Amino acid sequence: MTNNQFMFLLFSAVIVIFSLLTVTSRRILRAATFLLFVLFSTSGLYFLLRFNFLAAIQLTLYAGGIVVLIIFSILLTSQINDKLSIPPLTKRIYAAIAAVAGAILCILTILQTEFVQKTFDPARVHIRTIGEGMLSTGKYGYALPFEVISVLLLAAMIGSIILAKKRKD
Amino acid sequence: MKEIINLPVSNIEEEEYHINMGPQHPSTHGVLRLLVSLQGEMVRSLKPHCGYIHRGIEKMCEKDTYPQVIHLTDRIDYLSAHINNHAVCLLVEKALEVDVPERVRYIRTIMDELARIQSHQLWWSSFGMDLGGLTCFFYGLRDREMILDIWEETTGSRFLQSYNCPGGVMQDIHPNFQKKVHAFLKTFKKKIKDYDRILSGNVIFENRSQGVGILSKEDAISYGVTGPSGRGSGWSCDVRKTEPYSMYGKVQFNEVLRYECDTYSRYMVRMQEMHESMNIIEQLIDNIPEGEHSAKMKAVIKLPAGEYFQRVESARGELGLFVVSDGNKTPYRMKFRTPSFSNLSVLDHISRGMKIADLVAIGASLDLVIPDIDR
Amino acid sequence: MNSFFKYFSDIFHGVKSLLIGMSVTGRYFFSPGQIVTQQYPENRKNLQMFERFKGEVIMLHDGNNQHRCNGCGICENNCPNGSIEVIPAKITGEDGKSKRVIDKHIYHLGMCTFCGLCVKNCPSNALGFGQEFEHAVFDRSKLTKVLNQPGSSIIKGVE
Amino acid sequence: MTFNIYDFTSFNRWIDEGLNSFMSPTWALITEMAIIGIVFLLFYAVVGLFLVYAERKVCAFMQNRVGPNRVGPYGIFQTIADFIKLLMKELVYIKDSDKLLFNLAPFIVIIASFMALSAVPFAKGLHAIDFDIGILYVIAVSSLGVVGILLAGWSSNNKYSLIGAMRSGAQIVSYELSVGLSLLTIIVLAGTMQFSEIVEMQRNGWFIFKGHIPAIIAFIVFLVASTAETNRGPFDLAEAESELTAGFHTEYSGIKFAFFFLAEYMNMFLVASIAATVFWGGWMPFHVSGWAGFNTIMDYIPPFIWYIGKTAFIIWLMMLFKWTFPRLRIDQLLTLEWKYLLPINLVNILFMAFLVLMHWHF
Repeated sequence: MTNNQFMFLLFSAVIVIFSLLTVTSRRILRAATFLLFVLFSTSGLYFLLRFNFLAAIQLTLYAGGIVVLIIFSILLTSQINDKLSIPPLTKRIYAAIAAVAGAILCILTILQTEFVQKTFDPARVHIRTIGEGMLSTGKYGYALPFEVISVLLLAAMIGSIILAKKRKD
Repeated sequence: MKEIINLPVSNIEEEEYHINMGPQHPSTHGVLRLLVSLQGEMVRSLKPHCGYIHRGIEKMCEKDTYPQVIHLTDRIDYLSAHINNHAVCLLVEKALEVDVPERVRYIRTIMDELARIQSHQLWWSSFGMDLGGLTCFFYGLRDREMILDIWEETTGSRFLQSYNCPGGVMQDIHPNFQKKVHAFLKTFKKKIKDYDRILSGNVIFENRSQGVGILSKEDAISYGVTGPSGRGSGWSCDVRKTEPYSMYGKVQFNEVLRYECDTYSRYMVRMQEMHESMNIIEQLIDNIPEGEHSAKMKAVIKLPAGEYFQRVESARGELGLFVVSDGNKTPYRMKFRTPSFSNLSVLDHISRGMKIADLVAIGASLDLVIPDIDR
Repeated sequence: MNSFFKYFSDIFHGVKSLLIGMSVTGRYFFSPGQIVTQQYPENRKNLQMFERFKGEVIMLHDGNNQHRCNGCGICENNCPNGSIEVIPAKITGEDGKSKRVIDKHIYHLGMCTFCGLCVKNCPSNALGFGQEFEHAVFDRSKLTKVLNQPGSSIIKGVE
Repeated sequence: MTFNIYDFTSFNRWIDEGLNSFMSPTWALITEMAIIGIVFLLFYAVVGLFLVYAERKVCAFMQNRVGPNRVGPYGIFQTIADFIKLLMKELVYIKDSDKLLFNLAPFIVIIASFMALSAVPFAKGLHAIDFDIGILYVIAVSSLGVVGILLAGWSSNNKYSLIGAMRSGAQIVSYELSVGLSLLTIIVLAGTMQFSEIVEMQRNGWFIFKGHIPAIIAFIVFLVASTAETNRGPFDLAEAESELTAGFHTEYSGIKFAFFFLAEYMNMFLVASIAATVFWGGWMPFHVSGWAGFNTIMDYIPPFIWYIGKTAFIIWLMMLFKWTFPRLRIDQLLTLEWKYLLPINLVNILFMAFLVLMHWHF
């Protein structure tokens, strides 16, 4: 087992365990914290693949941004002794079926794919390439999707401001 | 008592959040408990719970003779201890129609103003500390040390001097007194510029204090907020002007008034008052007449039966002293109208709708001394 | 446009006031000569209290172990806290008359508020203030002191 | 062995080759990781203890005091004594607290600062990880610390803590923007995010001189925003002593409190070293192009000294802030960020981009 394999197994184990803990924990803030570890390990996987930029973005946006927002909203709304109630049995059965179906789909996809083992160096994508790709309008340019997403975010922002203002009256 | 404790609990509304500031809290400077209901960071209402340092001084006064009462008045508002002593002495002298020597009036007035300066220095220190500028605390205490040294040399104590006695003062001033007061004035005039540079002109401080804790003149009068806090609302309530005692009728000084009615104006009034106090001291210090340091008094002081009232301007407002005498050597009833108690009562009114941080600033600007509230 | 200029003048004045504040602390940082802290236990040798300093009430004794207290009890009456107890004794003098002298002048330092009434009202100036200020003890009973030294007597002519 | 105080690269290679000569590569890697970990832990502890001491001395001098002077000569062992005291203190159990999160929170805070420190270049070749996205990595990792603060505030089951955590959350989330953008200004000038390249590019002039006006503005904004992000100085609202007693760590005692305390100082060290590296050239000596003699003399001062000196100066500046200014209020804090720092920053980036395009920089 090479070092990389070991690290991959470690990160994967962390992801699996904490994902399970996230959905099974009955304390909502604990669930959020476990989610943080999952995202953290995911970025670790990216670092392992030498996708440094992606890993850092994962850390900034998900771990540092979204989890903080989630925790923040939990702080505003919940008490320390609050526990989530256990959902009824039917709901749990449906959820289990959905989860198992999703897992089967994933596993089938993975098994059916033929992975070609390549032995070249991990691609060092320079940030300049990413940045140019993000802003160019040419063949591999993502300027349009980028702008569309920003419009979406703007809409979301305006919507949240309107919601927040309405509540005050 | 039961109602007081139960009241906030029955008042709980949705989104309301109660925290206790005090009795052990860094910003209350003593054992005052403020039960604050918050909405987010905003103060909805506030209930002061006092009595944690109640020592029954008014009752204790009833068993003490008039000279003995003086050492208890030190401990009401310990920062203007000398001014409190002065009030008792003035009352006794008024009741007995004793004429105190001119020298005593001079000494008492200078000492009063020194007490006012040191009280304001400590207030400035703790004001800075409450706003988070810890360095202010050390600068204020450093300069206050000079006054304490002057007192120690003349009265023997640094803090609770018990220097006044009915008819005069306990001892004559020390030969070094005038020299040291001059040295203090010279030094402090330089140092007070640092105070302005580090806090008064600071943009953070101005934002923290301007428009915070608006106390209108009407409210100041109806709540009885006296002293620099009242004068910060434009209420001319200086006892030294309205009812001059000792030398205050003869010296030239301005009653500092400001009309912004906020924390900043209360702050500026106190800063200006330090300048005015230095001005008063300068007028008096070189002209102390020769003479006795005390009038001849009887060994046992008995006030004629009746009711007496005397008020003085202490460092935080009007100190009223009401005595009912039945002709004995001890008072039948002694009542203090302490300024901090009235000033505290307005805290709820002016801090509603403000942030917690503002509450700390407002509380500091009122310059509360907790033993003065509880007595 | 006006608010535009105000925005920048606000920034300018804010930064200027902050720099002024920093110049004060910065100046003190570079002038260690202005440090006012006293190094207390080290300076104990040359630490001189003011002569009027009210450290504790003492009874003044002269070189012959003699004091001026005749045990009249005025100090006890004047003390607002009851921190002085005068225990008088009667002795028979040379002329055969019994007279009142002091047996023990007990002083409770723990109850004293240093108001100075005992010293001021003493008719024979027997009491005074000592300069001692390190009063911390482990046992409260040590704060109760007998002011007249053992074997002391009254100065002739004072009584 | 070629130990060279001016360049640690050969020293590192010597260690690496030495380990690989008698171990399998896996074990050599593990040993190297362990060595680096231990070195960092030691560095962390030493710097933390020293900074606490320095802060107390600096603030004492600013306040006309002498500061700690009892334990050891000039009180240099004071913080060690304090640390031993903290170690021996009881860990108070809080009733109705979420114990798991309560115990976890200090570790998150300290690990975040620890991870960020690993990307900082201390001297030539003395560099744990040299990411091509170094600056982004530091911003990303240091943003994790706020999670620890939020968890600590919530799980202590104390109202002061909760308010402190809320404040801290709002504060750090908003000031991260300014920190990122002010660093971005320099990235525009440098064209790279790799720390080693950034330092190397400042060989003939530090960025604060090269980028002149926009770089100075960016430096000031970075200094203000990073002071806010480390919960220090006039921005210590999360633990506002006079308002919230101690804010988010009110209920912590003993070693757990020490973790927060240490992490605060290390974060200060971290932002100071980032500022020193990005704006003041890191370990690069002061060079003036054309003055060959002067440059040679400057080169004689070891890089590590340059780095420590610059960092210490910026730390001193942050201490000067802390011990001069009163604390801001929470709404003023956000006003400062959203109405002043952020717009200034955005305009500044444009300005810098223009400057780079026109080649107006030196």
